[in-house]
Amino acid sequence: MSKKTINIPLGSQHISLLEPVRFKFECENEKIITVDSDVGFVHRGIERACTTKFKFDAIGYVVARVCGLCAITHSLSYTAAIEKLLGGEITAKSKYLRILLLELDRIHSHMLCLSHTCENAGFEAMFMRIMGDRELVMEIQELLTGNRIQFDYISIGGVNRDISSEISKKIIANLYEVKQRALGYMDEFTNNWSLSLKFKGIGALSLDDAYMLNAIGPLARASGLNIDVRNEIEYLPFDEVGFKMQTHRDGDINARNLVRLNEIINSIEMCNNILEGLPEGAIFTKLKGKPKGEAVIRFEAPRGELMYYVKGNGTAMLERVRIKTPTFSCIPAFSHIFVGENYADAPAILASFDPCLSCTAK
Amino acid sequence: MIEILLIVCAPLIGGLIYGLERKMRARMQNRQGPPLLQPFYDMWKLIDKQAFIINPYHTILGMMHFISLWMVVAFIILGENLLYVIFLHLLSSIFLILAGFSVKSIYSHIGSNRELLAILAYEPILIMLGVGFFILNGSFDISVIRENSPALASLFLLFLAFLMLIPIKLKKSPFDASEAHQEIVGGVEIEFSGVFFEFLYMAKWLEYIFIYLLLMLFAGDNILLGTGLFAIVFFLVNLVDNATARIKMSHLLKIVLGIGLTLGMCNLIGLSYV
Amino acid sequence: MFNLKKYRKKSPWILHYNAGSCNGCDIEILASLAPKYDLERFGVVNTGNPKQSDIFLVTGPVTLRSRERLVELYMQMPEPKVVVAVGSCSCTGGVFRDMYNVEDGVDRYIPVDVYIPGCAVSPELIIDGLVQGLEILEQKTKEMEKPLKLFKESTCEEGIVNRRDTALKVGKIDEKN
Amino acid sequence: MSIYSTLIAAPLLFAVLVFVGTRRVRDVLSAIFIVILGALSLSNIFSFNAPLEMSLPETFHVLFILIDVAVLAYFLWQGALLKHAYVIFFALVQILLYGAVMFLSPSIVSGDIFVDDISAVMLLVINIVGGIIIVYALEYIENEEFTSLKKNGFIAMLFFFLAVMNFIVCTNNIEIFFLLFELTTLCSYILIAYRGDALSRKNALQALWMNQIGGIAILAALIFSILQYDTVYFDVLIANSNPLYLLPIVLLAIAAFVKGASIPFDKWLLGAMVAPTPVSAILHSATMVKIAPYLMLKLAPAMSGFVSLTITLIGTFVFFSASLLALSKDYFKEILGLSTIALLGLMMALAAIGTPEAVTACLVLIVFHAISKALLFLQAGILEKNFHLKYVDDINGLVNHAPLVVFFIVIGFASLTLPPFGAFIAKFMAIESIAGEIIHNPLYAFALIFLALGSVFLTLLYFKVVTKLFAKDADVKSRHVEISKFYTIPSFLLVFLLLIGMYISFERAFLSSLEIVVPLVLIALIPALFSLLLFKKAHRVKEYNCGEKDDIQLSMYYFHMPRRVQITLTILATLGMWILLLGTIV
Repeated sequence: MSKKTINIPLGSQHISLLEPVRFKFECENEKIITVDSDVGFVHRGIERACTTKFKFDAIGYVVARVCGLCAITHSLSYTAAIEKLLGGEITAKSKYLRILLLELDRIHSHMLCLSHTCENAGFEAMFMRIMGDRELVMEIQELLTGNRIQFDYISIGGVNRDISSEISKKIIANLYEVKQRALGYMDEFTNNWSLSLKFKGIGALSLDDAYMLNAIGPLARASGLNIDVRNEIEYLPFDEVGFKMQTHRDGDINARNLVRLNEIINSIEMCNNILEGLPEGAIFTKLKGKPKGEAVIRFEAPRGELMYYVKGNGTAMLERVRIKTPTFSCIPAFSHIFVGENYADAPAILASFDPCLSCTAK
Repeated sequence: MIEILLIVCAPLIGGLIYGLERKMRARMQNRQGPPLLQPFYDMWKLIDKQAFIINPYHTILGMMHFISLWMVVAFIILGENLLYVIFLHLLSSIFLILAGFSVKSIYSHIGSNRELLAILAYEPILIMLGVGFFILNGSFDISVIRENSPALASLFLLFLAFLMLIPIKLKKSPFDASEAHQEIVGGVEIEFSGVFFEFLYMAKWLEYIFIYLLLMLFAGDNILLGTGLFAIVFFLVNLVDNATARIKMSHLLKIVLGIGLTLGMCNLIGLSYV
Repeated sequence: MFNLKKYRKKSPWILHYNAGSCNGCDIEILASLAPKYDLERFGVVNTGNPKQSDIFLVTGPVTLRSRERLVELYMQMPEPKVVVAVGSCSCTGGVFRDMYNVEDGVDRYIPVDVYIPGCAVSPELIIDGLVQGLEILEQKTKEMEKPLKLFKESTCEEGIVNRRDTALKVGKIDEKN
Repeated sequence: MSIYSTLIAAPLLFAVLVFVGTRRVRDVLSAIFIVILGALSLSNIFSFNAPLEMSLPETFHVLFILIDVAVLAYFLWQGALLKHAYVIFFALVQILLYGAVMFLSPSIVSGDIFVDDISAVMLLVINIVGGIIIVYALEYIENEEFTSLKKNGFIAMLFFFLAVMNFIVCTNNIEIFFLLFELTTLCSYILIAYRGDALSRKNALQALWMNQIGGIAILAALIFSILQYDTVYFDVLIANSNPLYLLPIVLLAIAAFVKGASIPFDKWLLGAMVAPTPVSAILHSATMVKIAPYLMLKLAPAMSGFVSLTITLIGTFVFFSASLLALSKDYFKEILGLSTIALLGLMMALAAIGTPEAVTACLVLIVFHAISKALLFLQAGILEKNFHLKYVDDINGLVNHAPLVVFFIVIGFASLTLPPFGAFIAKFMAIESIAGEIIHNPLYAFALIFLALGSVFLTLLYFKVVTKLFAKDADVKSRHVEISKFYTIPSFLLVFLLLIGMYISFERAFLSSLEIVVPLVLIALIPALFSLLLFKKAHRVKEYNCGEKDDIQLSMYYFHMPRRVQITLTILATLGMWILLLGTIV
């Protein structure tokens, strides 16, 4: 008897992938037996460039380019770290605005992930529907910051643009619309027969495995592990703005989708609360000095915990910038989930992780 | 004479249906969609492209698929034996599968394999359909079937079974796993390019004609009913396409074989009792 | 005999490759396929298969690991073809210019026809760039277009051009030079 | 008459002649004999006008009884020698029953020899296809490491087989039929055990005891026939058969199922794979298993209602389940074997339907199946001898090394499934005749479903194999392997026979020539034209591999069949047999 397995590659260039990543599935018929993954295609050397090429006040914009989807989290984390080193206090309003944008970013990122999962599951109409509705969020982001994807909204000491009452109204109106749509998706994801064949019970990660394999973000929360940085940090009173932990027990694709949908709805509530309780004041305080010492900052990116370590030596050039991204932590869990699944489900499973390899490789 | 004209124009009509469908799908997805004649623009463009070949077998088998499918359509229009048409159609699918297996490309292989499994799902139903018509009309000849009164009522269950295999043949959700763009980048057709891809692209149009001509048989001599059936089924197929995800091959086999065979069986047994 | 060339620009099928971008532009390409911008109006189909594509959308500065893939995909596309560099970093390297692992723009490796600047590119710009690419596509001939680096002249036997080994691996070019 | 006696006696004679002279003399003589046999059977079918019936002298009958006792004693001895309980038991039962048959002597007498057009067709198949296989075997056996005596014995055995087969399709006496039935069992036993190793012995014994069940069924049929109808002759039995008392017919049908290796008796035919390939070829195509549909055809006029329906259902069910089981196999000969079992099931089902159309379909299937299977088994032999390939998975890209062998395999498989070949036409007619039956009895719809599913499985199976042949890697340099002329010439002859068969099926107008010729010509011509025009301009490129440069590893898909499916199918088929038997008794 000869070998009975086939190697199915997925990537580096593949239509179901937005970013280059290479998976090699060893399959028996179409059942995946082992997975070999390769993630370093987009390594650009940003961490090194941050300590050699750019001055510390520009790096906030550079690290945003680590990843287009969680750009705001990257720049927020970095800026918060620098602010911690510089020791200044920024106004409450700018903090609120930062969190507002963070949540908006989460909404559009989750919507993209949902639509991409549907696309990879072969549900083109749903992809179009969610992508069409996502434009509502993109619109308000553009109004608020002036750009659709790379906002460059946060600078050391505050934010770059103020919010007017018209924008605020528009945001509330659009978010209301998005919330209605999201409830509609909830219905579709739970009740559509073909989606349930494709999503329910597929790509499941048990709670124990999630704990053992160090899963974070929606991936862990879908398995019932209640881990969310927003619950742990005191940058903003997240409880007051209405943060609720969203978890689910099943751990399959469907659970991940539902967790994301619930988070979208929760984020919309948070945005509304933030806009309601937006304190008056300046949006920018000038911080002086050069960063000196070490700081560690964590924030919850759409994909999970993002950690920044910044070390300054009192000059304009930093000594070390270390970024630990959420997808990086989840890779063991990814490989674990694929084993035993059908190759036909692999693209959808991959999309449901919402991997950000651009983050991972930096 | 009109038959000859129809046979020659068959791919063009199929192209129009395909264009209409793309437009309709876009509208259902709240988009403007491509122009109606988009398939023909694609066709002309493909002629003008540099052609690539992996190996000669692969390309020739692809062409044979197209030609034999055209033959199938021609025989239906000419009113030949229905059973023979079904088997000739099987032959054309087998050319495609052989083409898919003749290159050393993994996606092409998976696509071919899924195509084989899809044949497993729809072929028995097609044969039962033929037998259903035979029991009704006493003949497999399509010309005879066309002259008789509509068979829709007596073959209603088989008609339902036939509806299930339309998405398989036309590569529509939920039964489009054999093409599965997001998984295997088009499956069998992945290694074709330029003017050689044209044959596969146009074969897809012929597949439309084939399936809708078979559908028209249910209407017998009633052209009005035939047109109505076409319009309703066309709309229905697109609606389902836009409301479902792609299901896996194993599910497809279970669903189509399970439901389709039961329906067909009930219908045949019922027919012989009446 | 009517002119086939004019149909080229009515049916551009695209291939998208991420050569190290931050995802921003890739998402915008996806967004421009979605209902609001609806690229399919122009007949665009995202084929994902180089052999059936006319327009090559490249995002990102070319990282060292993606160069071979870039050239390989480019060589697998049949002529006439157009390369569109989407985003500032694929035009010039952008913010990543001079980082140790990037090659500063797509045009170091393959000839680029249209540059779309922006960080991130907005869907309107992508549509504009694509439409300009179509004008160029109409003028192109079916001559083989060659990558600028990592390229070995293809062999020709009995009038049949063999393109199997035209895209080189990175290591090989170092040996040659 | 002289034709038939020559057909029977000549191979017998040669079976002795083989042992004298050198190899060269033997080969030439064999060729001459085969040509004579083929010519005789051909002239027989052309000059055939009316069924021939005649009796044999009494001395022959005594001789037959002696041989019969000897054969049964041999079985008993083998069973005792090799300590196989089943064989001993069945041999004893057979001896007892045979004694009973001898004891009851019938009064209605008819001709011992009866040759009708079905027999004529069978003779044609046996002599021409069997002859071609023997020519192949001459070369094949020379490449084995045996003593020359054993090699000659092999050839002699094959000739003996032909003689027995020629006789069996001519006989009308069930007693003689039983003797010949046992002789084929004996032949197969010896041929399967030919290699002499433990596995061969084991499989040979398995074949022996399974076939003995068939023998017992025939003896039981004989007893019931004598008791009820007072005759041992097929024609009398069939002419007088009472629809209420079909037990002898059903028992004979069960004997046919055993010979046809239908599930649940399929193990012996699959076990026969261990023998040298020509044995498989001759067992599967021209001889042995073909007794089954022949017997069924002979019995068909007597069947009615329940029996006919049940046999049709069992036959189509076997067709379905054997082709399903074959999907999970990887061994080339095993795939061929299971597809033989499947097609035999179909043939028996068609014979049991018994309408003229179904009978024609059955005959067409017998002829074309014989030719195609012979062709395929010859290729299997070539693959084993010249390329050392046994498993389908290993024949990846064979088209590079042996285009001729690939051509034969493709033709062989295509002729079993696709238009315009004969087996396709038979399947086509099979559907038509079953469809005709559904009108009378809706239960035939099940037969239709089994037939439809089974034929799709078979197509899937064949093309699973064929696609492996074509999985071509353009960069591979082909290695040339010399294939002996004695291997290719028989194959060419068989392909030639297929073409003749195609021509004949046009003549008989099973399908209009427009339907067949036009598509084939166009399907072949237009791509050829296009390729001439376009291939020069086309560039040769690599396969798409997600932009990567490393190599793609391919291997075959296989369809894993859980053991419980296999067991379920066997149980269902056994159940069918019991229903058939008990239903008839009740």
